[in-house]
Order: sequence, then structure tokens, then C-alpha cells
Amino acid sequence: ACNRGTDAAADGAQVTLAVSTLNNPFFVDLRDGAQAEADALGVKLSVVDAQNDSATQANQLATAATNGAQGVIINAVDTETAEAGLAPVVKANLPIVAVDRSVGNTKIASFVASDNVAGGEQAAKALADSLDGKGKIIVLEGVPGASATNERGEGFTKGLAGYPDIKVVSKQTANFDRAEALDVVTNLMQSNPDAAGVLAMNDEMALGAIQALGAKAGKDVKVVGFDGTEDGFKAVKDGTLLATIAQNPEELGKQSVQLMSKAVAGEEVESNVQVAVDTVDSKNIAEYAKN
Amino acid sequence: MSSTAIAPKKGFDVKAFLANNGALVGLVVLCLALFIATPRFLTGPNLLNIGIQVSTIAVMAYGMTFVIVAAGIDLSVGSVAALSAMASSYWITTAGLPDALSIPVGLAVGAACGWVTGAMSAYGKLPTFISSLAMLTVVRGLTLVISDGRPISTGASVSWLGGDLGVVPVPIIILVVSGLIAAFVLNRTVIGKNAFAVGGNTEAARLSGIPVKRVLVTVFVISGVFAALSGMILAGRLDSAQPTLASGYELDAIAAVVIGGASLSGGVGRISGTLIGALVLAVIRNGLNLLSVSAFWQQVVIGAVIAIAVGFDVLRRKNVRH
Amino acid sequence: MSSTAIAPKKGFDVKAFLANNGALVGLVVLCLALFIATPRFLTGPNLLNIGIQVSTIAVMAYGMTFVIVAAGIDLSVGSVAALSAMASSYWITTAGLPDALSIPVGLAVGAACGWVTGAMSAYGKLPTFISSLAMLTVVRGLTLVISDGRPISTGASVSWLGGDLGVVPVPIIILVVSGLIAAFVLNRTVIGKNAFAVGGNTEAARLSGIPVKRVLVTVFVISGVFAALSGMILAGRLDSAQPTLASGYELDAIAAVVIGGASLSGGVGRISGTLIGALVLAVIRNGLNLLSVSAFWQQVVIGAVIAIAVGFDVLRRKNVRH
Amino acid sequence: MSHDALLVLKNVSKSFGPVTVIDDVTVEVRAGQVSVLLGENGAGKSTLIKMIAGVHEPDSGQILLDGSPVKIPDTKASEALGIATIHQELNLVPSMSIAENITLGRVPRRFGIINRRAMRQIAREALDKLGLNLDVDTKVGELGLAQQQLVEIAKALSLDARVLVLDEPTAALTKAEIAHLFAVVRSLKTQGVGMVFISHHLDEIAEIGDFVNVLRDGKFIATVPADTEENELVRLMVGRDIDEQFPRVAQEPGSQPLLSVQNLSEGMLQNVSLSVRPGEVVALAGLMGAGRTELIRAIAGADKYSSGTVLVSGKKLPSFDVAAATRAGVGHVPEDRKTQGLVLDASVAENIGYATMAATSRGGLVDRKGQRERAQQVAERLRIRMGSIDAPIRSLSGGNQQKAVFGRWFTAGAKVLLLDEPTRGVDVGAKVEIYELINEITASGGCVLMASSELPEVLGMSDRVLVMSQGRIAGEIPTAQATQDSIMALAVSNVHRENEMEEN
Ligand SMILES: Nc1ncnc2c1ncn2[C@@H]1O[C@H](COP(=O)(O)OP(=O)(O)OP(=O)(O)O)[C@@H](O)[C@H]1O
Ligand SMILES: Nc1ncnc2c1ncn2[C@@H]1O[C@H](COP(=O)(O)OP(=O)(O)OP(=O)(O)O)[C@@H](O)[C@H]1O
Ligand SMILES: O[C@@H]1[C@H](O)[C@H](O)CO[C@H]1O
Ligand SMILES: [Mg+2]
Ligand SMILES: [Mg+2]
Repeated sequence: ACNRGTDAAADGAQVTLAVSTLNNPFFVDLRDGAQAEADALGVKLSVVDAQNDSATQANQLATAATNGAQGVIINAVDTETAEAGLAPVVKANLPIVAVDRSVGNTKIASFVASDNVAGGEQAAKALADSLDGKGKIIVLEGVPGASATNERGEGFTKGLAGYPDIKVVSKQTANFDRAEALDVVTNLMQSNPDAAGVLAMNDEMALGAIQALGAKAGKDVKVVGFDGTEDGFKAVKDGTLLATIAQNPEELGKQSVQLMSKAVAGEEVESNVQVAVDTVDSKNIAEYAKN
Repeated sequence: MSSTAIAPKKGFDVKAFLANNGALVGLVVLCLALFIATPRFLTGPNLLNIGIQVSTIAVMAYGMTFVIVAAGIDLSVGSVAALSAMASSYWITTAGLPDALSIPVGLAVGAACGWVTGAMSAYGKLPTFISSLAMLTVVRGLTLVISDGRPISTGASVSWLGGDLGVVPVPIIILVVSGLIAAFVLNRTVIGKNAFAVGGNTEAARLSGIPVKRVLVTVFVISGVFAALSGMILAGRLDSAQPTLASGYELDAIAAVVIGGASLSGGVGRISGTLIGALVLAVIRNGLNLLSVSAFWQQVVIGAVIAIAVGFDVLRRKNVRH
Repeated sequence: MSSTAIAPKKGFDVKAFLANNGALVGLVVLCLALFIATPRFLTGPNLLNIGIQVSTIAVMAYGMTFVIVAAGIDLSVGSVAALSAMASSYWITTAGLPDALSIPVGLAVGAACGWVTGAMSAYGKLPTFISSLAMLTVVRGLTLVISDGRPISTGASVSWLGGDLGVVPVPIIILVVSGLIAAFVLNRTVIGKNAFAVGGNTEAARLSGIPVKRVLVTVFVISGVFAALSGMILAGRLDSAQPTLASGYELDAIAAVVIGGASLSGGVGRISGTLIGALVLAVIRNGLNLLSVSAFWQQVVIGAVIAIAVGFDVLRRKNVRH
Repeated sequence: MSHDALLVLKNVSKSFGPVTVIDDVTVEVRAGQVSVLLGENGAGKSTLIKMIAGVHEPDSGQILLDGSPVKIPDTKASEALGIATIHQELNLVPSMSIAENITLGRVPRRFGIINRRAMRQIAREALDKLGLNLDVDTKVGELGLAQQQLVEIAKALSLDARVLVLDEPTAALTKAEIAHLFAVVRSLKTQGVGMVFISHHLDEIAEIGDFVNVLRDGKFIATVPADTEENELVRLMVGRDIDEQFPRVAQEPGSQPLLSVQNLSEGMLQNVSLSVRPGEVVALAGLMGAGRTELIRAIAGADKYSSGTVLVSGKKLPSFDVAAATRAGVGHVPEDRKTQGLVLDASVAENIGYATMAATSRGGLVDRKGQRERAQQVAERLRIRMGSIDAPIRSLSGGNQQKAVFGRWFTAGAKVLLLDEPTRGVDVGAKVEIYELINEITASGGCVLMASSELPEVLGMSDRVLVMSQGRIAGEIPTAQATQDSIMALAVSNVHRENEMEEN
């Protein structure tokens, strides 16, 4: 319905990447992966950051639909609301690739993601196994209401179902934030001095927990994170973090751009691309750590 | 000696025009710059986008204008928007009650929140910064409690708020209509004039027989209702009420009001100014997206443009006061 | 005829004590409630925790007190804390420059940010709400730009700020020492008195020859320096400067100052009050964690407790004024 | 121009936007003399002295100090030249102590650290000059208006200036304080200080002044000796004669009290009872701090009272409820127009209309046209000098602002007028207008309770005088029999005489 950018054709396709937030190294990696691939393919990538707000993202998507972009890669702030937010893009007939988080029932060219529920399950099992299936643990939740929080929570519950002797003594949010986790875990260790494990919904919070635990981290209290960030891997190598569920954000970004450039060219693309989620612990850390 | 000894000059007075339209000049300059920078800015669809995008903050800021004119501040609007949207969706989707009532229910929730904030300040004597900060937290907590942290789908009528009426997006219609109503109430009714008096000099207002406490409660109820409307528009656009909806929007709403020329010390403010303030914010964001400015630098630029836009407004004041 | 017709009562005056310690009473009640609710609250280690946890907000709020006393508001403190922490870590970790200078570099960045905010308001005549809101955005953007959105490890000296000195945590030492310095500057020096005068009645201050503009810039520089210190403590505790560090802390810092009895309209405020205000916030959070209150209800309770704590402060004012 | 001129304003002019407020005026200040500035409200007196104080710079013309031209861009510069100014409106920081206010902007310090002992010392010395025995650690906000005015004066005195400007310093003071102030002024004269004195109390001119510069509509009219006859001064000032300064037309009072106060106690007020009948003007006299303002505020509903009743037409008014009092027909002109009377950013029309806004509204809509018209009418009656009825009231001169507060209650048709220093800062001509309105209100069956520190006003405009002392009503005198001396005698009596004076 709108003027597609013919001016952009010379340097290849013009594509918008709508990211949920760039305040988190995970998404910075995702963007870097996407940017590198875009440069390699001659795609003109414009990145917009919703700062974790669905409505801001909806605004950015509406703008993308009219600003001459030929396709939209979306890392949704929230699965549920992405559908409505994407409506103008659908109306403009632009191909859509969803990355990291699903976008409800919107008709899209492709979905590239790692499975948060499965990852949550893996994380819970890794922690439970290291505790020989018994003991008190603390769960650190992400931003209340965010889909990653809900899905990983679901995964945790599934994973712990097989370990009746693991007791969750406290579930508290630290909003995916390292500094907040530091205070929350410090406080929780006061009320639960005998806790033996911390199950965190991302690496940032796991690192905050480690900071709070001090010398106890990795020894008296095991910590498991999620994401596989650089700092997370380093902590695994140091032995303070038992395990992290490594997503491969660079790969997510890279694949999404590849798929998009095909879709723009009118080629058929695979509708569902799974990027592997791995449990990274002391055994396989060597394969992941950069230094 | 005549009581009106000093006759004002007639004819078009540039200074006077600037005096009343400082932020407007900022907005026009901003639009011109964007028009030169990218041809995509001044297209029909993009202008419609801006209209839709500005609606949530502007509607919220209309209500905030009343509070600020009365020398208060309402930090709870983002949370109230979320709770109202959540309640109106819960009403139909979870509780299965009639959809026709879901918008009234949302508005009533907003009014009730505003009433509590206002009453804490009027009768409990808390500074409005504190009463509304407390409500910001409490109301967000309640939103999480009733939604259990999960989004709830909106009913048909709330979704309609985010849809189109013929070719015109409903949010834009609400933006205009509720703006006219707000301006009317603020300038033509006793409620509005009382807000100005209370904000301008509370003691003088009280000694003139104006019911200061009731005025304070009223402006917060108005703010709550506008916040609720704004929250439902937002939920309607997303077809879903989110527990994190509109969080942090309070600063944008306040900024819109202040960019529009209101004073946080009360007694001054206009709905048209507030709309311009909200437009300044929406146009900057839209323009930076159009120009593909990197996300990190966007924040730097947004901050700078806010300062500059208000700077224009300051220029006007220099021309007028001494 | 005696012009001091109303002789003050002598001896211990309960009303006067309450008058000066409204928020303190709130804090004591809060602590008693927690002591009854959980035996873990009143243990040495937990009290040390609270001391450490309160340090970041309290130090930030000390600086904020100067701004609020001068009738301003500083929304940029969270961002300034982040940029300063990031700059001090970048200095040594990324740029490889001498660690000994990393703390001074962080403080200088804070001072520079404060200077810009203050100058925008003093010389550019922007309301402080707007100048500091603009800085909030700009400075956070700069933090993201220099860090590229990733955490940077802190150097040894910044890490030391988050560590221990013997058995005493360094953050607690800084909390006490910087509090004493802040109180001294606010109450005993010309800088502090000028801030009170400007906040109490700007026009009177100006007519008395007080350099109002310079005073405004100075309070923002002070706020920037304290924010920087606070940011470095936080980064030191995490051994890493995060791009999202301290975001949203501005509201907590302002709340601490207001709970502590300061007025947002200026002219009133005490460092000891601010410390109490920060303690109220930290104790609530600590207590709710100890009691394992669900995350959703925590927010509801925090909001309610803020309102009640300030309510105690309002009680006192009733007892004193007419 | 005489050669002992210390400071000369030479051909100065000043405009605000299109309005010329000072038009080519030349005046001088001489060492050891008091130069009086006389003019109607809005004539430009304050604007003129603000040029010396560093608040406004003249658009054209020169300021000469000791014969050489100087620039006074700000207050600091003014102070540096040895000029101290007491402005018409108070410029104090209410949240700070008396000592801090007196030393504002020049606290004794070493290395930036305040010497609090020296600060208190300076303050105490300044208060002593005025014979004031106040605790220098008291917060200024806790003082009554008169005491605040004295602090402001003390602050200027402590500067030891060569030129002292006093813009209506006596407007809020009672006789006793004025006497103290004049004693200080006389001793400053002997020390060679040059002074500018502004006042609307003509009797003070002969008492303290040396010569008088008269301004009218921003223009210089004449310089005359201070002992010029009052009638002549008035003629120079307003350009016409004023027949009678106090045109009170007494009425036969009604039989039932319209306002009745019974055993009211609160704070310093102890068991105050009084009643005012329709058609009556009752004056409240007393020394500074006698409790007149407190009483008026309690009756108006502005402050709580712990015991007692207030009745209007026999109906009890709720305590601490101004809105209810307003509905019952009570109008209150507060002591301090700036903090209690006016919304400075709002227009003249709005300020006049606050008390009638709700009552004249229809369906919640403000009757904008009617409000403006009513405001315009009362502004004309009171000769309020303004840019237009829509100009912010901030831009009016002090006296004109005062008239607007009065106009508010006249417009509202108040039956019971509570006036607290109603003519503070109002010029002789405009005072007469206000008095005429008071007559009109009593003629139509209303009544007036008027606290005033101006004894001529008390004697000239009231029917009965109630004298307060230390929170009690010390006695009552019919105005016809009252003299300044008989009032003062009661005012200084601290004895408990309520039994003798119970009225009705
Ligand atoms: N800042 C301003 N802007 C516009 N007009 C002003 C301003 N200041 C003063 N005026 C106008 O200048 C005129 C003179 O005011 P000024 O205060 O000097 O009068 P005054 O002689 O001191 O009167 P009063 O006896 O009532 O104090 C008035 O008409 C007033 O409205
Ligand atoms: N808000 C207040 N807080 C504390 N004391 C007050 C307050 N207002 C007035 N006072 C004191 O109460 C006493 C009575 O003051 P009030 O103003 O009623 O006296 P007054 O007779 O009107 O005299 P004047 O107005 O000339 O000072 C004074 O000593 C005054 O200092
Ligand atoms: O997958 C990401 C990361 O785990 C991040 O830490 C939070 O948001 C999720 O969507
Ligand atoms: Mg004057
Ligand atoms: Mg009085």
C-alpha cells in the first residue's frame, strides 16, 4: 500500500530489525550477529530498540511499515501483543521474520528461536542433579509478566517435577537485573541460610547472586543461569556458576537476516528454524568460552 | 485618570504570538528539519502513524495537565493505565461479563485510583509526589496480582478503541475529541478555573472560599480517568492488556505537559500546549526511527531535542517577563 | 509590652521531638513490626546487609537533598551513576589507564554531568525537571554508546569501594562519612545556606545579592558527584559496571529525600532525614524479602508503607503548624 | 541641583512593553536628609527606586553617585555602592530563621564555613536598633506580618549603607514600631545617610521628611518642602482636591447582631466575644501581635479554633471552613495580599472573581462574560490602575493589588466584611473609594469588622472601637468618644477585664 523504497534497491534490501531491548548483552549479541550478516549480504539494516515496551515497539513497527523498509525482523517485547503491533506490517505486505520470541498467530515467513520452556527445564535439571535431587533452592524470576519469565518459569516447574525432594523456599523477582539480584539474594540468604541452590532466569541475575554469595558461590551454593553471555561463560570457567543455558544469540541474529534476505528476494524459506540451546557447564565450557 | 489608562497595541504582535506558542515553534522547526532530512516524514501514512503514536501519551498528559495546573504531580498514571486496561479486559475475557460495560469499568477503575491518590493528598496531607508514587507501586502490584503476571486479551469494545472508524484510526478521533473536552473543562468550567486558582496560590484560593481539598481530589480523578482511557487505547492497539503496560510513561506525560508550557509550581498550563508537547516527543521518536539513527544515539538525541524544544519556550518567556 | 509574648515551653517536648523526627518514628515502627514478624531481621549480618543495601540510594539521595532544598529536582542521577561507573571502568579496563585515577575520573564525570544540567537550568532557564529529564536520556544513551550495551569489569579501586575494610564493609563507611560531609556542607557552609535561601524564596535570595545561578549549578554539581560515588559503589559491589546500572533509581532517591521531610517546593531538607528516608525504603525491601512476600504483593506493600511512613511525618506537621 | 546630592536619578525613563511607567524623571537623594517620594498607587514610585536597587535598569537617563555616572545592573552592584533597599513587598525566606534572613547573602564566614555566633550577633544588634526583642532563631514564617516587616527593616539597617531606600516600610506597622523606626531614621540622618522614604501616610511626611518629590502617572510633578500642607500634597499627587479623607456615614444599627462571636479561644486568643450589628463598622485596634489577625482569621474560617462559636445572622458557622463562611456572606480581606490574597499569575478579572465564580456558574460553566463585566465595574469604581482587566495582577502596583482584593468581596456582595489592614499601601484618593464602598455595604444592611493599625482610620471610619491586648478584648470605646490616647491606654493594658466589658 505504501511507497516501497526503490532508492534502497541499489545497495540491496532495506530491512528493519526491531529489538526488545539493547540494555542486555544478549540482545546486543543478537544485533551484532544480524549486523555482521547484513553487512556481508549488502542488506541495509536499521535497528530500533523498544526498551522493553510493547507499545513503543508497536509504534516502531508502524513506522517501519511506512518508511520504505522491505521486510521486518522482530524480536518481540511480548509474544501476545506482537500480533497487533505487526498488523500494519502485514497490511503493507512486508515479509516478517520473528527471532527469539514468537509472535502469536501472525503470518510470518519464518521463526528463528531457541525454546525457552525446554531451556528452563534443562536449567532446573542441571541444578537438581548437582544437588543429588535434594535440598532447598531459591528461584530468581525475570521482569514480572514478560514472556521469557513466564516460559522459563513453566520450564522450571516441569524440570523440577521429577525431583520431589528439591524444595523451592523462595521465588523472588530481580527483574533480569544484576544489581537487584545482588540485594535480593543477600536478603534471602538471611532468611534461608541453608539454601543450596539458586536458579536464575538469566545470567545477569545469576551473576548478581554469585556476587551476593561470595565465597559460597559454586561451593556451598550452586547457581544456574540462562543465556550464555560472555560474563556467564567466564563464571562457569571460574567455577562460580554451575551451568548456563546457552542460547546462541549471534546465530539467532545471523540466521534471521539470512532468512529475511531470501524472503525479500521472493524465495521460499523454512518456516521454523530451531537454534540449539545447550547446557554449558564445566565439562563443555572450553567449546564456548572465547578466552 | 481612567482605570484602563494603558491601552494595549493593536495589530499582529509577533512577540505575543511567540509568547503563547513557544513550544509550537519548536515543533515546527523540528518538523521542518525532518522534512528536509527525509522525504518519508511528510507522507500521509507517516502522519497517521504519528497521530496514533501520540494518542496514548497525549491523552494521559491531558489529565496530567489538570494535576500540574493545580500544583500537583501524578506519578501513578502509567500504572493506572495498566490496571484500568487490565480490569476492563478481565471483566469480559476472564469474568465473562458484558462487553458493553468494559470501557466504563476501565474508566471507573481509573477514577477510583485517582480518587485514592487525591484523597491521600487532600485529606491525608501527603505531598502529591509521595501519594502518587505510592500509588504507582501499589497499582502496578495490583495489576500483576489480578493478571497473575500474564497478558489478558481485550474485549471487542476495548479493541475497537485501537482500531479504525472508516479510514480514520479511532485513537486519533479520541485524541481530538478528548482534547477538546479537556480544554473545555480546563478553561470554561468552575472545576478548571478552581484548579488554576489552587495551583497559583493555594492559600489565596482557600481564603476566597474555593474548596481546595475537593479541587485536589477532582484533578486526580480527572487524571485517573484520562490515564484509564489512554491505557485502554494502548491495550486496544495491542489487542491485549499487559501487566507491564505503560510503565515509565509518567515521565513522558509530565514532560509533554511541561514542554507545553505548564509550570510544575502550578497555576499555568494549556491543553493545546500539552498536545504540542506530546507531539514534540512523538515526532522526535518517529523521525529518529525514519532516519535510522542508532538506538543508543537515539537516546542522546531525544534528550537533546527535549532540551532544545523547551528552550524555544524559554525564549518566549524572555520576551514577555522581565 | 514584650514582643516575645509566647514563651516556648521548657523541658522535653514530645511534640517538638516528633516534629523533628516524624520519619524516624515511621522507621522505628517498621523495624519493630519486622522484628516481631521474623527473628532474622534483627541479626548482625542482616543489619550489615541493610547498611550495604541502603548505601547506594542514600549516597545518591544526599546529593539530591541539595537540589531539592534549592527547589530543583534531579531526574538524571540514575543515569549519571551509570555513566560515571562506566567511565571509571572504561578508563582502566578498556583504555588501560592508571587505576589510581579511576575513582577521580568517575567523580569528574559526575560533576561534569551535574554542571551541564545545572547550567541548562541556570543559564538556559529550563525548568530543572526538563533539564534533568533530558540528561537522564542523554547520559543513559552515552553509557550505552561507550559500553556498546555490555558490562565492563571494574578496576581494583572501584571494586574496593564495594568490598570490606577489615570487618566493616566499605559502602557503610562511605555512607557514614559522606553523610557527615553532606550534612556539614548543607548546614554549616555558605553553599548550603545559599541553597536553602534560593529554595525558600528565589526572589528574596536574588534581591539579597545571592548568586542564584551559581547556586543552582553548584547543587547540581554536588548531586552529580554523589550520584557518581553511588554508581561506583554499586559497580564495585558487582565488580562490573552495567549499562542498565541504577536505572529508575531517581524516583527512589527523590522518595528518600521527601520521606525524610524535605519539601519539593524547596527551602526545607535535612541529610539525617534523607538517610532515614533511604533506610525506610531499604528496610521495607529487606523485610519483604525476608518474609518471602510474593513479588506482586511486594509492590503493593512497598507503596502502602511509603504512604504510611510519610503519614507519620505529616502527623508531626499537624502538631506544629496552625 | 544642589551640590550635596549623594545620588541623582537624571532624566530616567522606563517602559514595560508598550507602557511607559517612568517618563523622564529627575530626583535626588541628599546626604543626611530624607527625600520623600509621593504619588498615587501606580504612579511609579516603586519602579523608580528599583532602578537604584538594581532590579530594573533605566531605559534612558543616568544614575549619578557622588556626581559620577554609575551602572546598577543587579542587587550586588547596588549593595556594593552602599545602597540598601527595603522593598514594598516582603523579601524574606520564610523557612529560614531571623538571623539567617538578616544576614542573607552576606553571612559571616571563614573559608566558606559559616560563623553562626557572629551571624546571631549581627542579627541581634540589628533588632536592638529597632528595640525588638525577638529570638533570632525563630523562623520568619512563624512571625506576623508586622514583625516580618521589622525583620526586613533590620536587615537593611544592618548593611550600614550610605543610601537607604524605604518603600512603604510603615504600611504594616503600628504607632509604637513606627516611632522606633523614625528614631533610627533620625540617628541615621545625623550620620549623613541619605534616605528615600515612600509612604501613603501623609502625617509621616512632615514628621520625618525633609523634602518631597511628587510623581503623577510616571511624570515628575514637583519638589516641595516636607512641611507643605497635607491638602496641597494631595492636590499635587492626585491632581484634584479631596474633600474628606474619612467620609464615614454612620447608620442606625439594626437590633439583632449580624455577626456574633462567643467565647472564642485558640492559641493566644482567650474567650473572645463580640458582636457587630447590621450597619455597623467596628474597628479592632491593638499593638502588634495583639491577636487581631488571629481573631479575624478564626472568624473567617481560615484557622481552626478549639472552643467558641461564630454566628452569622444567628446561624452557627462551622469552624475552619472558609467555603461555608463565604456562602454565609462573609468576606475576608487578609493581612498579606501577596501570600494570602492573590493568585499573582492570574488576571485582574480572575482575582476579583474568585469568590463569585462558583455562585454565578451555570451547570458548572463559568459565566466568563458576567465575571469580566463585574470585575471591570468594580475596577472602575476603585480606580484600579492596570494595563487591562486581563493583565496578570502581578503587573499591578501594590496599592492597586490591594484594591483588587477588596473588590473581590464587594463584587461577591459580602454582608459581613472582615478587613485586616484593608488600606495597607493604598493612596489617599483610593482609600476614600474604599471607604465609600464600606459605607455602601453598611447602608445596605451589611456590617464590617476592621482590624487596623492606622489610628486615624480607626477613628475616622468606625462606629465603635474594640481594643485588643494579648489575645483578649481589653475594652470597648464608642468612636465618638475615642482618642488615640484612650485607645493606646487600653492596648497596653494586660489586665483581665473581660467581666467589665462583656457586651450585648
Ligand atoms: N513588571 C511590570 N510589568 C508591567 N507593568 C508593570 C511592571 N511593574 C510595574 N508595572 C506598572 O507600572 C506602574 C507603576 O508601578 P509602581 O509599582 O512603580 O507603582 P507605585 O507608585 O509604587 O504604586 P503603589 O503606591 O501602589 O506601590 C503600574 O501601573 C504598574 O502596573
Ligand atoms: N503562623 C503563626 N505561627 C506562629 N505564631 C504566629 C503565627 N501567626 C501569628 N503568630 C503570632 O501570634 C501573635 C498574634 O499575631 P497577630 O498577627 O494575630 O497579631 P495582630 O494583632 O494582627 O498584630 P500584627 O498583625 O500587627 O502583627 C503574634 O505574636 C504572632 O507572632
Ligand atoms: O532470551 C532473553 C534473555 O534471556 C534476556 O536475559 C531476557 O530476555 C529474554 O528474552
Ligand atoms: Mg509601590
Ligand atoms: Mg495583624
